[in-house]
Parts: sequence; structure tokens; C-alpha cells
Amino acid sequence: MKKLVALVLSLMMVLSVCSFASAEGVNIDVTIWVAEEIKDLTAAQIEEFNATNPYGITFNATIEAVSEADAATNMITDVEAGADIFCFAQDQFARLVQAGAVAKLSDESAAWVKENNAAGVVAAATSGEALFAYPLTADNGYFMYYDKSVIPEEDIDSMEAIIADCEAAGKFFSFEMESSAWYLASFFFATGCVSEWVTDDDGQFIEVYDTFNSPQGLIAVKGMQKLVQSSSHNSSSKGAEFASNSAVVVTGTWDYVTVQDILGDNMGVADLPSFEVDGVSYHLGSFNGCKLMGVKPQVDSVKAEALELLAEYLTGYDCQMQRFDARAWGPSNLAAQASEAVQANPGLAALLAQSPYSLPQGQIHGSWWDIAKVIGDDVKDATDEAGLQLALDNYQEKIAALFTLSDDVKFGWTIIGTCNSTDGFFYTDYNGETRSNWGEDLPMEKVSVDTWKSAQAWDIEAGAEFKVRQGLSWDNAFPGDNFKVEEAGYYYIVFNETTGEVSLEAAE
Amino acid sequence: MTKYSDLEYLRLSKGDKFLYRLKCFFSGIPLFFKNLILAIASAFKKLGLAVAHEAADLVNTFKNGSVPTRVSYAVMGFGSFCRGQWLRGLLFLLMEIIFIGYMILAGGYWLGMLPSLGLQGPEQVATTVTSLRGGTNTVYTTVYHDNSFRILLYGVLTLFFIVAFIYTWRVNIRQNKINDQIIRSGKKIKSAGDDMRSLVDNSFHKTLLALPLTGILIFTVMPIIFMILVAFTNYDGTHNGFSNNLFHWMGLNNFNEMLNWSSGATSYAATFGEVLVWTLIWAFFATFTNYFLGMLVAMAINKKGIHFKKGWRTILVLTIAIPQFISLLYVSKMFARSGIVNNFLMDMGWIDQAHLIKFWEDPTLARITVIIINIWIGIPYLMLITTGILMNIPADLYESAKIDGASAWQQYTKITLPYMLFVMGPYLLTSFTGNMNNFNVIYLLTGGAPTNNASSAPGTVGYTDLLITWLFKITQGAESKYYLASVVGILVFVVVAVISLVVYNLLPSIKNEEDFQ
Amino acid sequence: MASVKLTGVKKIYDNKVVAVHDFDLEIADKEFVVFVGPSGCGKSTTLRMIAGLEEISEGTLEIDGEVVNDLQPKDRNIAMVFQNYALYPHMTVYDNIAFSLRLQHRPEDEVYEKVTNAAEILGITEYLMRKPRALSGGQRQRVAIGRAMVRNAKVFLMDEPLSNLDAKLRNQMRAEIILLRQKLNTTFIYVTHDQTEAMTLGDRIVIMQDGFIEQVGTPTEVFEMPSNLFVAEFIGAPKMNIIKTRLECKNGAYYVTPFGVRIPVTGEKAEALKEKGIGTQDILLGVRPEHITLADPDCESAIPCTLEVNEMMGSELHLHVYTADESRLIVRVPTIDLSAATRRELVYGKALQITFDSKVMHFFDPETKKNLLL
Amino acid sequence: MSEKDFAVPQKRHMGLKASKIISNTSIHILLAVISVIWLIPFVCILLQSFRVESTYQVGYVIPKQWGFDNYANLLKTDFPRWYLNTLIVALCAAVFQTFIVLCMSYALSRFRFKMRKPLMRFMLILGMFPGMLTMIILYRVLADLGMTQANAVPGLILVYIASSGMGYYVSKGFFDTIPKSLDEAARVDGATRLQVLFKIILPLSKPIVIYTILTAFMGPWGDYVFAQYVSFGTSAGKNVAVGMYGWLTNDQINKFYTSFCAGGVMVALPVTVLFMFLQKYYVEGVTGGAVKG
Repeated sequence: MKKLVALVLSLMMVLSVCSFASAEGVNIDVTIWVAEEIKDLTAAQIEEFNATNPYGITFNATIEAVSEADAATNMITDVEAGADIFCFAQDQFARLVQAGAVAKLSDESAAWVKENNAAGVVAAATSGEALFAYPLTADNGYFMYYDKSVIPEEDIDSMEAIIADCEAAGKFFSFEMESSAWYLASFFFATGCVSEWVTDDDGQFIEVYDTFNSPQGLIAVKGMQKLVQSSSHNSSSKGAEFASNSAVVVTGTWDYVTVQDILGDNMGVADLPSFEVDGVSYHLGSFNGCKLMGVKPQVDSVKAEALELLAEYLTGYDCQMQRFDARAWGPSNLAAQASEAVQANPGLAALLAQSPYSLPQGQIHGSWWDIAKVIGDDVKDATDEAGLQLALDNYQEKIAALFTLSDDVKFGWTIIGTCNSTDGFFYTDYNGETRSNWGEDLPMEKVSVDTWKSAQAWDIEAGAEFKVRQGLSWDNAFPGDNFKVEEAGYYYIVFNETTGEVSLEAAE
Repeated sequence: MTKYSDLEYLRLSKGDKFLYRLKCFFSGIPLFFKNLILAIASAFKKLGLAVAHEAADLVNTFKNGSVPTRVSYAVMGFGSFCRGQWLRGLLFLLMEIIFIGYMILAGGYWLGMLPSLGLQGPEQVATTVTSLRGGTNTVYTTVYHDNSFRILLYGVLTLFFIVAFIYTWRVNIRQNKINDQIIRSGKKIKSAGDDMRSLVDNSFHKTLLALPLTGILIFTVMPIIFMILVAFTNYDGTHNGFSNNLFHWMGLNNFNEMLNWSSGATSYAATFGEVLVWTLIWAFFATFTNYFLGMLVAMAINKKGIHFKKGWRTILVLTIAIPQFISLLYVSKMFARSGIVNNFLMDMGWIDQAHLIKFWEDPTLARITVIIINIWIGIPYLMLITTGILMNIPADLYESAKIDGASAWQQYTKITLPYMLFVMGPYLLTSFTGNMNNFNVIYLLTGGAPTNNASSAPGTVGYTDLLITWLFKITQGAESKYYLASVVGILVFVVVAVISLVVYNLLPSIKNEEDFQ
Repeated sequence: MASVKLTGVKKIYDNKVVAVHDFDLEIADKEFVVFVGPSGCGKSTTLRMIAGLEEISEGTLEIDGEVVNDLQPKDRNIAMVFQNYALYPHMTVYDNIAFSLRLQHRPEDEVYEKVTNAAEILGITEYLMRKPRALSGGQRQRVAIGRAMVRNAKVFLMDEPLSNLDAKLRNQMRAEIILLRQKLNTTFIYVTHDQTEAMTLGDRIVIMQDGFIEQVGTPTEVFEMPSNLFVAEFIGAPKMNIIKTRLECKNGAYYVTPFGVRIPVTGEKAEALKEKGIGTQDILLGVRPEHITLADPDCESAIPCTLEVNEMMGSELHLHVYTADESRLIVRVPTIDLSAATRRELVYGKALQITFDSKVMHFFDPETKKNLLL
Repeated sequence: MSEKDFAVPQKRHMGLKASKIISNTSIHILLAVISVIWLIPFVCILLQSFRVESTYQVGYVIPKQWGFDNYANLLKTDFPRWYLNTLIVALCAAVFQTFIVLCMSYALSRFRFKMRKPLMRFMLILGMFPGMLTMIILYRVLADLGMTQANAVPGLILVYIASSGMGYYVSKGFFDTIPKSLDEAARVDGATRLQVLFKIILPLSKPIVIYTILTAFMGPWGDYVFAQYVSFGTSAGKNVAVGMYGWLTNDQINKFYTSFCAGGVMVALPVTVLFMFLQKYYVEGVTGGAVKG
């Protein structure tokens, strides 16, 4: 009851504001979460916006320092308490969309984003068909910092050479292999493996194309093994490692200042080296990620649009350049990327050098990071090729599990089987694709408390055999020995959960 | 098994005695559970009887009650007013008014929604507006409807309130009954003043307990009930009940998901088993290493002829003063791969950078390290507590032992230890269960690391993860499966409860109070 | 100054244990009543019920005719001295004594008056500024009493006040309590397990066992006419000798036959028996040790026995003897009655003759254990 | 047999003095070692908090350049605000929690009412539930009361004190050691239960009161998990633990590691001082109540 009242009120408010919003200027309270280091800058930028914007909008902004890492988690914990505008690393994107914590961009905004940003980063802000965020940076990738006094110029292209140098000098080669899928993927990308995920408009992951467990993948882990089993390997990605006995650290632009501070003139920056397996050399790949800015879903369309305008401004050319000047954040804005200043920055230059070998991060299932990161450990412990293969198998098994875990699948019933019809298959599936014998399961729908019915009817030939099973596993499968179809016909398949009885229902 | 009389028992050899005791213990267990079940049964029986009795009493009170009493069934506090107990009357009436008001305004809604946990989730509306940029623009806004989380929360609260109301109603009836009796017996009825006075005197405990208990009820009992309920829903990151999908009742599915063995080693049950085992091992070592070493230190400090006792004690006690989040976080950094400890060892030349000690990377080593660091944390407390008790051991016990020719070690094993174990039995039990749920140490030290790659359970279980840290990580993980966390929580409770129950009934200090007194 | 009346007072604990059965007693104003009995007989419980520290399960308690069952201790206007003194460790003696007065918000100088004057009476003036822990047992006891005195309460309750003191102090304090009682002259209820205290202090003694009142009476009454075996044995030390024997009644003449020796019952005892119309029957014959005398062998009512132990108590000897049938008796002989020579002979194994005459006899029914003459 | 009986005391007698000296010295050494081990981390923190040359984690302990820069830096951050928050929360918690705990334990130690035993058993059982999960719901309650994020401070206070009644064991154990006859004497002397509590029991319970205050103060002072749960998304509502924990995350640690040490010192200081002075009572409290509870 209380709720309904509230609902009505909010709707009325929406309408009212719509009506005379455009008439004269709008005042809008807004909370914004940005990283500590750009807090003040952002404040200034908003002042700027208030002063200059042509729409007569004035924002009373409360700006809080919230690291990109926390922002997403916080938004998800409590959307109501969350900020109207917030920044986050792209790996959080899907979670946010799922949680309904980021607003879908209006058509105008979507167009603007597509127009001003590179395809890779746009993809990062896209789920299904729709855009949900504004690219903020495009420098979320890694490259190699090294100590010139330890690693000679000529060695920096070969991982093996670098490892040798480190071992000789009793120094570390810091490359986070044991606790980070983000870094560890580098080896797989080197050999052309990919893990591409597809999300729908709700941010739900619907399928994955993953080739880590493949001959190429095996090569990748062989290369990885060279590194992780070396005494000089140190699984870390902290620039500060140079202070504690590292000669090489693979990390990103954010550590530039720290490293420079420690190494001074000895600092060297370069794209990642290549490793060699069976005489073939593979250049280490990398993720090419970005940070995004999101807008919280709004109840009031005017505020919604106003916030979009602000977000566009904050991720526009000027603001991105300001951030670059102040904090050396690599811009995602095409025009900004083109400017000499950006081109000249050594960190970004290295990133640029690495870019041919890097893949846009796109959408990746939240659990993937946890699943993939363990490969490093497994590879380290592996003594032979079988061990390496096992690591990859485990990996694939868990990836597969991700999709069977959802409750509807786990507790839902499906049909699986075949028959001796002419073409060997008794149906063409909903995508019109043909399925192999006892291959793919066919969906059923719950029609009553305990009764399930096949999603469609099929022409089933006499002698067709099938089972109805639960959770895509054979633990619960009926009937005990396959169901045999006596006479051909156009049937629905009906199953009773409680009795476990399977029957055919003629359809016309 | 054959029961021995005391005298027969005494004739047994050491080994037989032990065996006999063991037998007694195990043969005792089924009996214990039998009694437990019986106790529960009788408790239910009692409950039933009580309810019946209450009901009967209500009827009788109405039958032979005076007019005000009868009215009070409908209008609470009426009777009290009639008898000039305006204070009680007012309170009763107020309660009734508030209750009815609340139920009409809000309570009804929450209660009604409880079975479904909400009917309509949020929906995205595309509105084409005259854009601020000029022209038109399709803007997407969200309209929020029900909120499963709030429904569950306020639903439970409403239930609480109803119970509270029924109770007050009952009290109000009983009051009237008593008053009727008093009037019949021609005594004078307590006035508001008397009530007030008694609240600081003979029923002072009510005053004392009122505040704390309300707090506990709302901030401990209610959340726990909520937590238990969540275990029967599908509340998780993708069903957060408000901004994306509502969540709904799932019956026992979650327990099935957690406990079924269908997928063997990769099933959650397997993970749960592993974590449970480690939790128990941890709790055991954490408790007893601290206990014995703490006692040792205490004895060392208190030994005759040891100088600046106070100094030693102060140093140790001070470590209690430093907040754990500082000391633990720092210590965990000290033991890191490139941390101070390893560096020190390298400078000493005891290890080279090829063989750094992987305190946090190697499962077994990590587990040992946390236990050792926990000793470092725990000893000061135990030192304090045991000091106190050691002082209480009557000196003449030792003197007589000395005269009987007991060595220092014998004195320790034959007098000190039994005494300590006896007195501190309950304490040990509580600290054992406490350690099972020792979140801080693990979370701040390792955060559960190193990761257990074999497990496919949510929350990336680590080798040093306790059940408690694991369930926390489940809520924080990518899918944040709150419902699974609650299931784990409930299981933790069951484990702790069973352990305490069994141990508690075996503790000598509970069984035979008099020894050593 | 008040009377106390208990009618059908009962104490039943939650675990259904009955500590005190229907307790009826009327205590007159200014009377000094002693509850005495073995530990666990319910005497303290009764006292605590009067004080209001224990709830009264059943029955009514009246002080000055007013029912006080539901009154808090503080509203009953009583004073109490506890067995372990219960002095407030954090207060000086002065504050301890002044505590109750200050709770009544009396003016400070009045408080001063009363406290100093009480201290005067108890002779603890020089300790007023000390903390309890700095006092000896006796001094603490005095403070405890002082604390009770200043309240000039209607009833003055004492719960085994002397039991924590050593024998010497105890006697001294006992005397002081008697004096105190004269000074205060108010109603006293005094609980003890020591029958000597009971006899010396009480106007009346209430002897209790297992929550029942066994006998109520003046010291003399209970001593001379114990209503039953329990009282008889409880009062008097060393305790009364009980001899299982038979009362014979031959044509109007009574006699008893302890250990086959024939002792005639004459005088008032015989009268009393006659009145009660008691004939020949088995009885328990009670004789107090001090009433047994050593007899010459030729005396016909002499009971032969052998000396086992000879306790020299100074003014008297306690002779533990056993008769032919192995039953043991205690004989109390004033030292002066015996010549040094005889005393020297009184060693283990010495054969003796003892006797007693009828006026010191107590007759109890073997079944009911009741005194036959009541 | 009989030989042995003699032999034992004989041997003892011989080396008594020598063995005593040896054992004592060895114990002294042992204690010295222990104290060193116990102090090392804190010494390290202290030293590093004075390191000037760099702000990130390094492999050595003794600074190359000494200075108070890190402490100065604290003032540039929100640290003072967090510190204030923590102080307020801890103080309030200390006051109210002590009050509640004392009420609870006094009632349970001195009154024998019908529900006493069931109540205690019930709370024992409650204690067996892992509190972790209840955070989620407590957060929601506070959020609806508007006591999260920027206003986390009152919220935290509320939560800390609300359930503090559960921790009555120690102080009850202590109260139980105060003879009941004192209460009774006082009540006969005309004191109400209230007066008994304030005039008799509390004055006698100094150690436990101080113990309770200390523990009640330290709980919130070092609390991380719940604090971070209610104060996210704002710097104004954080307490030191949450704020400083943020400094150890990968993107911050390089800039703030030494500040963390400095902050750590600042946080540890007041409690340490308190302990210096109140140690005696704390010990009495622990030993007095802890075990009997």
C-alpha cells in the first residue's frame, strides 16, 4: 500500500518535471564517484560545465573518492544509496548491467558515444544491442617496465633472454601469473587463443567461445611454464617491486610515476617480449581494457537526460585531455588519442607498441577471472605435458559449469534421444539446426505444478527412443530404459515430475 | 557392556581403566542423544500444555470476569483505567492503537506480500521526450515496484510486532484477572505509583533488561531469522529483489545445491567438507596452542625468582592494545613473498632468492603460518587469564606434592594441569567455537589465500578459508550468492551447536561441580 | 518495639523442596527468641522470610499486627546482623554504620550523634575511620551490630552472628549481646545452631528440625521437659544418655530395669506416670550425664560398667563407660567430688558402678519418640 | 624401592641452588626473546612511519631518511575525519555498551526470575550463529533509518551497542564473586535495588567496569568488516580501519604505504596509553570474570 502511494507520487513527479523542465533552467543534485586522484579535477570540470552548458542545467554535485574497484561492488550492494554517476573498470560492466545499476543510454547519447570512441571501447560498454556506459580511458592495458642496468637493450624482445639475465643478476621478473587471469591471458593471446563472451540486454551471459583448451593453448602454457618455473619469477604487478629486487615488472601506465621514482634513468619501457616454443616464437599478447563511466538508472526522464549530458561532457575531448595532462590517463576519445601530446607520452607509447598484439577486453563473465587465474599455479606444479593438459581441462570444465549452474537449467527437465528415421534425427531444433544422436537436449516447459511439456511438437517417427532428464545430467532420467515411440505422429512430449511418467500428446 | 563397581574399577590395570572409560563414553553417546530427543519432545509437550492452559485461562477469565475485564478483551487497558491504574491502562491502550494503525497503514501490505516476496520487479520505460539538446530523444527510465528484500525484512518485523501485540494483550487480560481476584479478596490494588516504585525495586530486573533485550531482539534475533529465511530463497546478485529481479521462495533447493554429492569431488559438498575439516583443525590448534603456551608463559613470569614480572606482563599486554587490523595487516605484509621476513633471511644468507619461503603461497605452509601468527596474537590474553587462575591454586597442594616427592614436571601434570583444565573447561569450549568463527585473523592475514583450484564452489575458496570467511566471500563474489552463504551459515550453526552440546555435557566442571572447590 | 506473628508460614523452593513447614509462632514485644537446630533445619530460612529476603510461599507474617508479606525488606523496619557480617568493603566503619541513616536522608549531625553513640556502646570509636578489612573478627562483628543498632528498628534479627568467631571471643560477644539487648530492649530474633547460645540468650527457644518446630519454650522448660527425643538429645552437652529398657508397673509401684538393674520410680515422676495412666511398656529412658553418679558396689541399684575414656574438663570429668551389653554411656562427675586417689584410678578398663534416681529420668515412647509425661 | 624414596630428595638437595639459578636465567632469556618477538612488528611499523625517502613497501626496515612527512601527509588526507569518526563511535560505544552490559549482567547475577535460565540458554544459542551474514540485513535496516554512508557514525554506534547485551558473561562472572549478603544487608538497611546497584555493587566493581569500558572502546576502534559495509561510497563516514585499509589496495599502496604505518601509530597510541594506566584493572577484570562466566 505504502509502496503504491510512493509509486504514484514518483510518476506524477516525472510528468510534472517533464512539463516545465525545458522552460527555464533546472537545478539537479548529483552524487559522483571518481578515483581519489581526479576528485578535485572532476569538481573543477563540473563547475566548468555549470558555467558553460547551453541547456541551463546547474548541478549541485557531491563528489566522493571511490576507487574504480569498489564503485561497482558498492553500486550493486545498494543501488538506491549509489552515486548518480560513477566510474568503474570494464570487467565490472556486466555485473552492473545485471544488477540494474547502470542506465541504458538514450539514443542520442548512444550515437554520440559510438561516434567519438574506438570500436573496442564501445564494445566494452555494450551489452546485447544496447550501450550502458561512457568510455573514460583506453589505457587499461599492460606492458613491460625494466631496469636498464640489468637487462641489456638487445635482450628485451626475448622472454628467455630476460629470464636468463634476471637469474644471472639474482633479480626478479615480476609478472602476475599466479593470482591474475588478466595478466596470465597474455600467453594465450600470444598463441591466438581467445575467450569471447556474449551477453544479452540484461547483462546475462548467454554463450562463450573459448579456445584456451586447444593445441594452441598447450603451446601457451608451455611458454608460461618457462617463466613460472624460473627461480627469478615473482608473481606480482606492483611497480614498487623494483624497490624490492625486481628487474622487470609487467604492469600499466598507473605505475609510471612510481617506477620512474625508483629507477630514475635506469627505467626502460617496452612492449612485452616474445617466447619460443618448438622453435616458433610468439609475441606475448595483452588485454586492452578501458575504464567506463556509468549513470545510475533514474526515475525522472529529465534528470536522466541531464545526467547523460554531464557524462558526455566528462568523457568528452576536453575533460579527457585535462585528465591526461594532470594524471596521464590515456584517453578513449578518438580526437584526444590523435593529439601529439598523447602520442608523445612514453607509457602510452609502449602501450601503443603493444597494441598490435592486444585484444579489446569486451565482456567477460565475472567468474572467469577466478577460474582462469588458477592456471598459473597449475602450470607451475605441472611436471609434464599431461599435467599442463590437465590444467586446461580443469579450466574448460569450470567454464562449462558456469552455464549449467542456473536454477532453471538445474531443476528444469529436457528431452534427449534419437530415432531410426530417414535422416537419423527426429527433429530440427528451434534454431533450425540439426542435432546429432543423443547430442543436445531439447527444452521443456513447466505447464502445471508437476507436469512438463516439450517446448514444441515434432514429427516423431515410430521407434524413436528418448529419455527425459533433469539438470542435463543422468542422475534423474526417465523412463528407466528409453521411451520407445510405437507409431509415428506429430507429438508433444509430456512428463510428470512426481510420477516420473513420460507420455506423448498428439498435436494437430 | 559390563559395568564395574568402583572397587572393581580400581583393581583394573591402567590400560583397562582407559579402555573402560572410553567404552563408557561411547556407549554413553547414544543415551545422550536419546535423552536429548526426549528432552525436546517433552519440551514440545510442555509447550502444548502451556498453550492449552493459556486458552482455558482466557475463557475462564472471561466467564467469571467483571465487566471492565470483559471490555478489556476488546479495548486493552480499559480494566486498568477503571481501577485507577492509569499508567498501565495508557500503555496498553497506546499499544493497541499503534498496532492497529500500523497494520492498516503498512503492516498489511508487508504481510500480504510475504508469501510471494513481491509480484512485480522493476521495469524499464522508454519515454520519448523533447530533448534538452533540442529535437526529441528516447530516454530510458526505470520504474521500481516491489522490493523482495524489504518485503522479507518488514514482513518478519511485522510478524514480530504481531507476536508482541498478542503477548501484551495476554498480559492485559492477566492483569485484569489478578485485579478481579484482589478486589474479591478485598485488598487494595497497586496504584501507578506502586508500579513506578516497583520498577526500581523488586522488579528492577525488568527495568534493567528492557533496553538490552529489545536491542538484542531487533539487532540480533531478527537478522538471524532473516538470514535463515534467505537460505530458502534465491536471493543473489542477479536476483537482488529490487533493481533487477525479485527473489522468491525456493524451498530446500539451496540445501540440495550445497549438500548433494551428485557431481562428486567438484560438488559444493566436497568443498564444504574440506573447509569444515580445516576449520576444525584450525580451531583445535588455535585454542590449545594458545592455551598451553599462554599458561607456560604465565607460569614462567610468575615463577619465584623471576625479576621485573610487571615489565614482562606489560610488554605482552600492550600488544593487546594495538588494533588487530593494523598488526595483522602489517604482519601479513611482513611474511609476503618479498616481505621483510624473506628479505631478512636473504640478508642473513640463509636462503637465496630462488628459495624464498612462500608463507602465503604454499597451502600447508600458509596454514601453519596462520596458526603460528595466531599464537602471537592469543598468548597475551591467555597469559592474563591463566595467571589469575594459577594464583588461585592452593599452595598447600604443591607443598604436599613436594613432600610426596613429586618432581616439578609431575607437579605440573598431576596438579596444575588437571586444576586448570577443570576450571577452564567451559572457557576452552567457548574459545574453541569462537575460533571456528574467528573471521578477523584469517580475513586480515590471508583473505583465505592460497586459492583452492580444485573447488568449483562460489567465493573462490582458499586453503586457509574458514567456513565463516568463505561465506563472507560468497556474498562478495562475482555472483554474490547470498542464499548459499546463508545455507553455509546455518550449517556452521549446526556444527557449532552439536560440538558445544556434546562437549558441554562431558565437561567435568559441569558434571561434578564440587571437585577442587 | 513490636510483636511478630507467623501463621502457617511455609517456604517451598522452585524445585518443590519444602524448607519450612507450617510455622506458627507468636513473638511478644521486646521478647528475645532464639531459633536453634542443626544446619539445614530451616531456621535461617525462616529468619530471612521475616527479613523479607526470602519470599513467603504460604501463610502470613505480621509485624505489629500489620501483614508484611509483600513489603520490601526496607519497608519492614527491621535490622539484621549477618553471619559473615556483610560489611561494605569500600566504606569506612563510620560510613558503614551511617549507611542506613543516610538512605533515610537524616541530617548529618543526627547521623553523627547516632553513629558515635553506637560506636561508644560497642567500644569501636577509635576504628571509625578504618575500612572493614583492617578490623579483627570481633571488631567487624561489633560494626555489624552497630550498623543494626542505629536504625532503632522494630525487630532485631541476628543470623548466627557468633559462628565465625573463636570460642573465647564468642563467649565475650555473647555476654555483650545480652547487655546490648538490655540497652536496646526491643524484639530480638536470633538464629544459632549452638544450644549453649540458645540457652543463655533466649527468653524462649524455638527448636527446629527438617523445617518443623520440635518445641517452643523457655530454656528451663526445654531442658527439664523436652517434648521429644530430638529435643532431649539436642539440648544439653554432653548429650543425654538414652537407654532402651522397660517400664514395669507392679500394683501401683513403677520401676525401670536398665541393664537388668531394678531402679524404682518414685516421687513426682511416679505421680505423673500414674496421672497419664501409663502401664508396663517398653520405653526409651533418658538420663543426662550430669545426673548419673558413681555408686558403691553394694548399692542395689548400681549398674556395673567399664571405663573406656576419661576426659578431664577441669571442673568436671567426662567418663565414657560401657555396660555389659556393650551400650555406651557418658557420666559427668564434678572433679571436687572425687579424691585425688580415686581420680588417679580412673583409667582405661577400670570397673565402675553407676546409678541415678528417678527424679532425673525422662521417659520416651520408643515409637513416637514423644515424651511420655507430656 | 625404599632406596629410591631416599634417593630422590637426596639428588634434589645436592644441585638445588645451581639448578635454580640455571632455570631462572634460562627463563629470563626466554622471556626476553618472547618480548622481542612480540614487539618487532610494532617497532617496524614505528620505524617505517618515519621513512621519508619513499612511500611504498620496501624490503628494509630502518629508514634511510628520517622525518615526520608521513604524519604531515595524514593531515592532507581524510585521515583526521576518519579518526574523529572512530573516536566518536568508540567513545559512545564505550559509554552505552558498558551501561547495557552492566545492566544485563547485574540483573542476571542478582535476580532469580522465572525466565532467567531460559534467557541465558537462548543467548548462548544465539551466540552460535555466525554474525557475518546479519551485516547484510543490518545494513538495510540502517539504510532505511538513513544511518549509512555519510551518516554511518550514528548507525555504527547503534549497531555496536544494540547487541552488546550478549557479552554479559565476563561481568556477570565478576558480579557473582561479590557476596550476596552485601545486597541483602543494604536492602535491610533500607536501600532499593537501584540504590544497591549504585551504592554497593558498582563501587566494588571498578575493575570490571573499566575492563568493560576498555573492551567496548577497542571493539569499534579496530572494527573493519561492518564499518566498511555501512560506510561505502563516502569518505565522510569511514572509520580509520576502513579508510586505511583502502590505502593497502594495489592502486593506492605505492602512495600510501608509509602513511598507513604512520596512521597505524596514531591509532595504536591512545589505546596503548589507556592500557598503560588501566592495565591493572584490565587484568583484574579478565581474571575476575572471564573464566567464571
